[in-house]
Amino acid sequence: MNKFIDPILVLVLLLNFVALGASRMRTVIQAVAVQGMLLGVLIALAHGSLVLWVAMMALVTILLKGVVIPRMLFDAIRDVVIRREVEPIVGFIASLFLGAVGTGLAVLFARTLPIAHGDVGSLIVPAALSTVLTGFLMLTTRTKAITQVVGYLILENGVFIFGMLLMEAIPFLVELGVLLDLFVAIFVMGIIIHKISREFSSVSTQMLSELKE
Amino acid sequence: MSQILVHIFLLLVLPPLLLGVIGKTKALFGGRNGPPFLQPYYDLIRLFKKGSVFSTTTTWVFRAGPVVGLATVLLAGMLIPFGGHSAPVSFAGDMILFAYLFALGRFFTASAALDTGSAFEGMGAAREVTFSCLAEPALFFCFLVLAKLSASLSLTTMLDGTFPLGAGVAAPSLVLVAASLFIVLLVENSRIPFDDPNTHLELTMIHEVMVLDHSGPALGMIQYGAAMKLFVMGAVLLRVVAPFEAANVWADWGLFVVGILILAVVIGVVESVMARFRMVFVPTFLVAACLLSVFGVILLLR
Amino acid sequence: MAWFLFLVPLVFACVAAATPSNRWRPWLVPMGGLTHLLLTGFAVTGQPVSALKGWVVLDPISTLVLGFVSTVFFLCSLYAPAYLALRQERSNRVFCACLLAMLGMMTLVIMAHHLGLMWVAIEATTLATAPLLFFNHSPRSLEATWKYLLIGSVGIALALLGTFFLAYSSIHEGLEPTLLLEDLVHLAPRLSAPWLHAAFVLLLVGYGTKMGLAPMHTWKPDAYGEAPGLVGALLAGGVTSCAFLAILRFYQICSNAPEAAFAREILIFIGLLSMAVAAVFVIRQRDFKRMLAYSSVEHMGILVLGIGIGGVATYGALLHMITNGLTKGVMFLSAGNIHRAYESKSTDDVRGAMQRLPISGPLFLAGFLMVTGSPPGGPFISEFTILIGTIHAGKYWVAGLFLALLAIVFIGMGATVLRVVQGAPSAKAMATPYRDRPQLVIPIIILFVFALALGVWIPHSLDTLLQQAAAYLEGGHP
Amino acid sequence: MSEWLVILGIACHAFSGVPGLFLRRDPAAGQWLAMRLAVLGSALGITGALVALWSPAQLFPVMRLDAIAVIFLIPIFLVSALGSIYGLEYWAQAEHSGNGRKLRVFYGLVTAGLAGVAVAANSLLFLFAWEVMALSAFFLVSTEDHDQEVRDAGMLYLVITHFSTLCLFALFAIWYVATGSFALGALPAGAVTPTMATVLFMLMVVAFGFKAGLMPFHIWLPSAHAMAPSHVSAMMSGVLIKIGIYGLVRMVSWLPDPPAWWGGTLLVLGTVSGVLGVVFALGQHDLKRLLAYHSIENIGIIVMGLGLALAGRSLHVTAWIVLGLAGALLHVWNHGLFKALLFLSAGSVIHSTHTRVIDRLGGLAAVMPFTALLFAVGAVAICGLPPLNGFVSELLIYLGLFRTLGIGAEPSWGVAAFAAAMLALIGALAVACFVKAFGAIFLGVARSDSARHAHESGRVMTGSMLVLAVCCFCIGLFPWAVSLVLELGIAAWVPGLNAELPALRTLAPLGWISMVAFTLIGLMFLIGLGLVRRLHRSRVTAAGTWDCGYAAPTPNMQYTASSFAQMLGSFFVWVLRPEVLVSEKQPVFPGRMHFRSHVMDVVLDEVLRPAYQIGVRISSRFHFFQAGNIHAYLAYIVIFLIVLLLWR
Repeated sequence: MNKFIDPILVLVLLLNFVALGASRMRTVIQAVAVQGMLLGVLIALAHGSLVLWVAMMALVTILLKGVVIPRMLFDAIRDVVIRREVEPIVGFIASLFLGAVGTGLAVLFARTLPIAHGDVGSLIVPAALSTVLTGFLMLTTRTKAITQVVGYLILENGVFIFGMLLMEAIPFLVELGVLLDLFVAIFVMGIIIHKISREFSSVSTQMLSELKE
Repeated sequence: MSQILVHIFLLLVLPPLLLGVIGKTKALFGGRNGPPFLQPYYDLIRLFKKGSVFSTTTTWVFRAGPVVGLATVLLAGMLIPFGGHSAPVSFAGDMILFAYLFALGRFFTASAALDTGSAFEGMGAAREVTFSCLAEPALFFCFLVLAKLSASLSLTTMLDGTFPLGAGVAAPSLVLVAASLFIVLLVENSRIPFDDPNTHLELTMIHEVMVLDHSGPALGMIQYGAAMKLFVMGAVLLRVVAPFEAANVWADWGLFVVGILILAVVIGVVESVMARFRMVFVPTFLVAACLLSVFGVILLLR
Repeated sequence: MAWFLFLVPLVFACVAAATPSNRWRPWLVPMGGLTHLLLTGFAVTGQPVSALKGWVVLDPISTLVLGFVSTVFFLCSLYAPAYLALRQERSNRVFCACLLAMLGMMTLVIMAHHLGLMWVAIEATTLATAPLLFFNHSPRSLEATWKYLLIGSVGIALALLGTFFLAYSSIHEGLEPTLLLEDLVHLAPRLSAPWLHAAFVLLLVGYGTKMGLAPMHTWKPDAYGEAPGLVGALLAGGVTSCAFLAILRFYQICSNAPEAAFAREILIFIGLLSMAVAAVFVIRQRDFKRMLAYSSVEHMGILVLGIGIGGVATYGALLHMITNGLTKGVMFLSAGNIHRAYESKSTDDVRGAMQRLPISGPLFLAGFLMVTGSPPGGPFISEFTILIGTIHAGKYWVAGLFLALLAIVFIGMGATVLRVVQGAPSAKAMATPYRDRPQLVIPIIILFVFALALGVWIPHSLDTLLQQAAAYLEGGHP
Repeated sequence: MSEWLVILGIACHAFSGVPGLFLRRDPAAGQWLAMRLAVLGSALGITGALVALWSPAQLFPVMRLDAIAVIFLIPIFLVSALGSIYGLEYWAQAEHSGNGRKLRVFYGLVTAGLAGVAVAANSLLFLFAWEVMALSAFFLVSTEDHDQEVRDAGMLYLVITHFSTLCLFALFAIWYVATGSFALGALPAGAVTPTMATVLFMLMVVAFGFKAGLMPFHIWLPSAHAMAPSHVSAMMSGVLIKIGIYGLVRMVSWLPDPPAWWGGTLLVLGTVSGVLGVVFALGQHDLKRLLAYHSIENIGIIVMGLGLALAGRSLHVTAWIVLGLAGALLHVWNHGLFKALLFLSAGSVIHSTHTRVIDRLGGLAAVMPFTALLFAVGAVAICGLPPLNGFVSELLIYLGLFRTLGIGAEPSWGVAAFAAAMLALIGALAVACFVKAFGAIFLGVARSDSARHAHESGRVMTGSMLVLAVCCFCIGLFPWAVSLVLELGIAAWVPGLNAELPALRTLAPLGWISMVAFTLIGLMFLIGLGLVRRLHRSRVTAAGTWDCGYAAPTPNMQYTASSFAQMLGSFFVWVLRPEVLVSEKQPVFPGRMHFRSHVMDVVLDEVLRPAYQIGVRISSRFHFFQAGNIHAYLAYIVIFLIVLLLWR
């Protein structure tokens, strides 16, 4: 277990709060981009020896999470002429507070889960869970479609972090995590955002509440 | 066999005399000397001789009314023991037949009334069936009491005056039953204080208004049937109140005739000393009759 | 063989994508469906199928689900050309390709014994179905698709996390890390309880989202309401069954672990909850397609309820997956026809379907009666079996609740369906061009006959297969 | 042999309507064919049933053709065949090209379903036949579904029948768990705990009570009977609701050692539904609704008999078993006959006047003498008056109830004796109600043009009614003829103690009844003859009705049905709760006044509908849950996830 992992995870957690607290969309996206790159680094570190495929995967991750997807997000903001502010349903302070609570819960819950003696003391599980919760928080409290996508990215970053535990054991799984990104990249972003922007001339999902009882 | 013939003879002949007696009693109370005892017979004969008028609106139902009415009462009369003598027709459950025969007669007399299409007859028919709805349960509660007391399901044995449970148990219920039966008898035969067979005041009449449009022989049948109904129900009441029997068979018959005539006098007295109630009280009294007999049953079931 | 099963549809999909003619392309769908059905026939009857060193296996349950999904897909695909002929105004390139791709992916889900691979396949079905929902290209369908994708992908992510947890639960005990079903089933008793517990919850919520269990069902009414009836039928019949299968896999693992009691408890709870939610929303439902969606939620609930009860009910649940799927096919396709004929799916405009559509209307009504469990329909037998299982297990309150909810759902659906089929159609409705055509009703009739037949007589082979599947699920070993 | 005949008969009925679907060229032929098939099927079925009485065969394990089944099969086949004959004229294909085919298909199916239920010895088969019957009946009720009223009636019926089906699910599921097979038969003692046995009993009462229209489960019955075509109403009222009674009779007999209070429950339910049924009937203005409420009343009488028999089983009094069950079973037949007769004659009235409102009819006896006569026969029979069949069955039940007083050596169960008086009340009220109906419809003067221009129905309709009337007379005159069948039925009901069962004729004066009946008819004939001859000799003049001196009587001055029932209704106002609309006081010279009163169904309109509305309101409360807001949707997921994680 590498001694650099935990510090990086701390950074990741801080970025969660940045994403929650930031009022401008660019900042949020940048935060997620940085988080993605950090994850790429994590891959490299998590695996003891830097063999080829690990390097590959780290690279792919950094490219996807850190470059491609943020790029598409920026494009989306540019194409769609919308205000650049995040429009939260719950205020920033409140969401920060909720995020803190979520992180606390995550840590508590992680306590109840026994950790294999190899990884004792690592922040991986709490970090993963709290990131997932942060993602959910973004998903449920941000009105714009794009911010929701960002939230989703954070959520799966959390899932991805947990994958670190399985790096040596079942590397295949981590590859799956990368696949998840591709999925988001291709669909949620590429097609939907553009369609929505074309149909609704604004990417606020509050427009998207026609279908109801 | 001879007994049966006597039974039939009394059933056919005696009823109008009761009306005569009642009339005489009322006359005496009124200080008149009134019509002769046999007046009802003369009236009936006159009616049977008369021609008749039928409303143009009527159909076969109108003619069927009197016929069914008379036939049912006749048959019902065959189920009742007169005096100590068992009825010609007697089997388990004949009391139910007894009640239902009257119902059948009511069905057709009421229908006949409606057949005229007149508001008055309709009113009468409505009242008739309405009140009988209350009289019927009262009658059946009385039957229940009698059946329980005599441990039998046939009128003859119910009314033979022997009570296996013992007179001590029987007496209280019997008193209630007698009272209840008397009310039922007065209502069913449209006597004062519930109805008056002699006035024609539409607002208060029940039975008479029903037969308003009948005339001649048909009317005769109806009045004859009415008299017979009074006679039959009187016989029942008599056996409940005074189940006396003489040693000799023929004396027994005489005893019965005397008894029924006394009953007629009693009715006459009641009619003379009481005024007719307002229509709205009739149901009240019937419910009272029901309750009396219900208590009779409860006394036995406790 | 295994390869063929899920590659052939993909090949067809590519061909469809490549075919230029908008008129002839739809015919590729039934062809693909038929080929797949034949291959399935061989696979099921032939010697045991296994590939990718045990990652892809045809066990009793997969055999059951595969045969069912393949049949439903084929029957629905028969409907596709005629339907798309009605919709010549827009290109069906993506539509056809995605239909076939979806079939391939479903096959993969069904056969996958490696949980990671299964996860990939399910994610792929999500991708494949999204364009199908978006077929109408209306703002409403866009909204439906958006919700489907976002909620679905959240579910997917949770499922992945759950899979991670499961894998870790073996690692944590210092066991040989694996995601192969067999191994996990064997190791189950020794897996770390808390991790397994959390894993099961995550997977239940994750795949439950895909399956449409309350309260993760929220995408369903929108999706089924806006998608073409054909897609609705395939989603309700096929995709949900795959998600159900996924849940079964993990239940299979748990049932060998100390967590079994907990798993059953939760399954029963979710089952009843789904039925209750459906009951609440089906009352006074004016949109008959949304009504079908809620009915689907209800029946998903019945499935997991049956599994949670166990014993005879497991058999019943597996059977119900089939009967309900077939009946849902009947209802969605006939509803699609009614929608076409009235150009509206609200009971405010739709009346007298039995007069307007002498075949689709009665079929819709019959489907409703069958899906609500009236004898002698297929769903009756399965629901009755589940009920017997419940009473056998001594869960009288569950049984009572089950029946009460069935009754409420019946009232709700009945009011809507009768308003649709009875009465006299408006002149406007009579004027629309649509008429019942053989190609549009024969598939429905076939589905109907199948569903009805299952109620009257269950073929011996199917019965034994169900028995084996139930035993496999309960015991964990074929 | 016998079973094959019955199966053939069922098949004939099931397919009777099908050829008509394909004879689009000549639909009338389809109708003829349907009728022929129905008659053939009924002939086969009844023959088979009768054969089965003498030679009980057991060919198929899933089929039981014992005396009880036979007793219910016979009216099913008889009434349905007569109904389809009647339909030839009443629902002639020429006049109803739109729904005639559909009607005949489901008419055949409902008969087949009924017969199927009666012979089923396997719970799955029972449920199949049951649902075929129930659903076809739904389609029959909603034959004229272009009418909103009809649709509502259909919906109500469908919901109720599904309730009873669900109760049957529970019932048979428990049964299966207890016995380990779908075969239906007596539960071995100890197969279920007493509590579970009680649950089973309650389920039976509810499930079959709904189908039979027992108060308070009767709610679907009036509207369904009123809205269906008359021969369908005859079918439903005559035999369809009896299948509920069949289920009750059959399944109750299979429960081991019933406690006495079960019988008490049935007795109370029967009494309540008998009294209230007829009371509500009094309040009706719609001829068919009135008849429908009388079905509720008669079902009540039947259930009273059954309750008595059940109590007899628990207290080991064979006399109660014999009298109660014989009365119940015989009343099943009788009600099947005279209620079918009444509905068919009602249909004949509706067919010629196109109205069901009693107060718009009147004076029809003059123009439709046959119908009037047959209706009168039915009315007398349903009031349980001698010399017709209704009297016989009611007498049996009366005798049984009187015996609960503890006549002779039998134990006393005095509470039940009150039921006897209630039965008397029911009888009296029934008389009142049918005098009202008969009088207002057929007697007096026509109250509307539609009634004025009425005409007698053709031979086909009157003929099929006549058959039923004759049957009513036969049972009334020769009750001893049916006693054997009844005894077989009773023996099949309590297989345990056939040896101890006394013969029916030792308990009931069947011979006397027929003698009295003949005497009564003879007396009427003689007296009638006398009157006629007297009238021939004397002078008979025709004049207008004497109206106590009022000069210009008009039809509107007749006593209407509503006014006829007004006083009786006022006694029961506490349950009838009529809503009365009177136009306010008029000036000195009054002009037009309006008065209308309408009786609602207490259970349906004052309990269930409001309850349903409340349910709807509650459910719509939850709609915010699905408000189209995706954030909320995602929130549900995470909340639910956390809940489940913290579950244990």
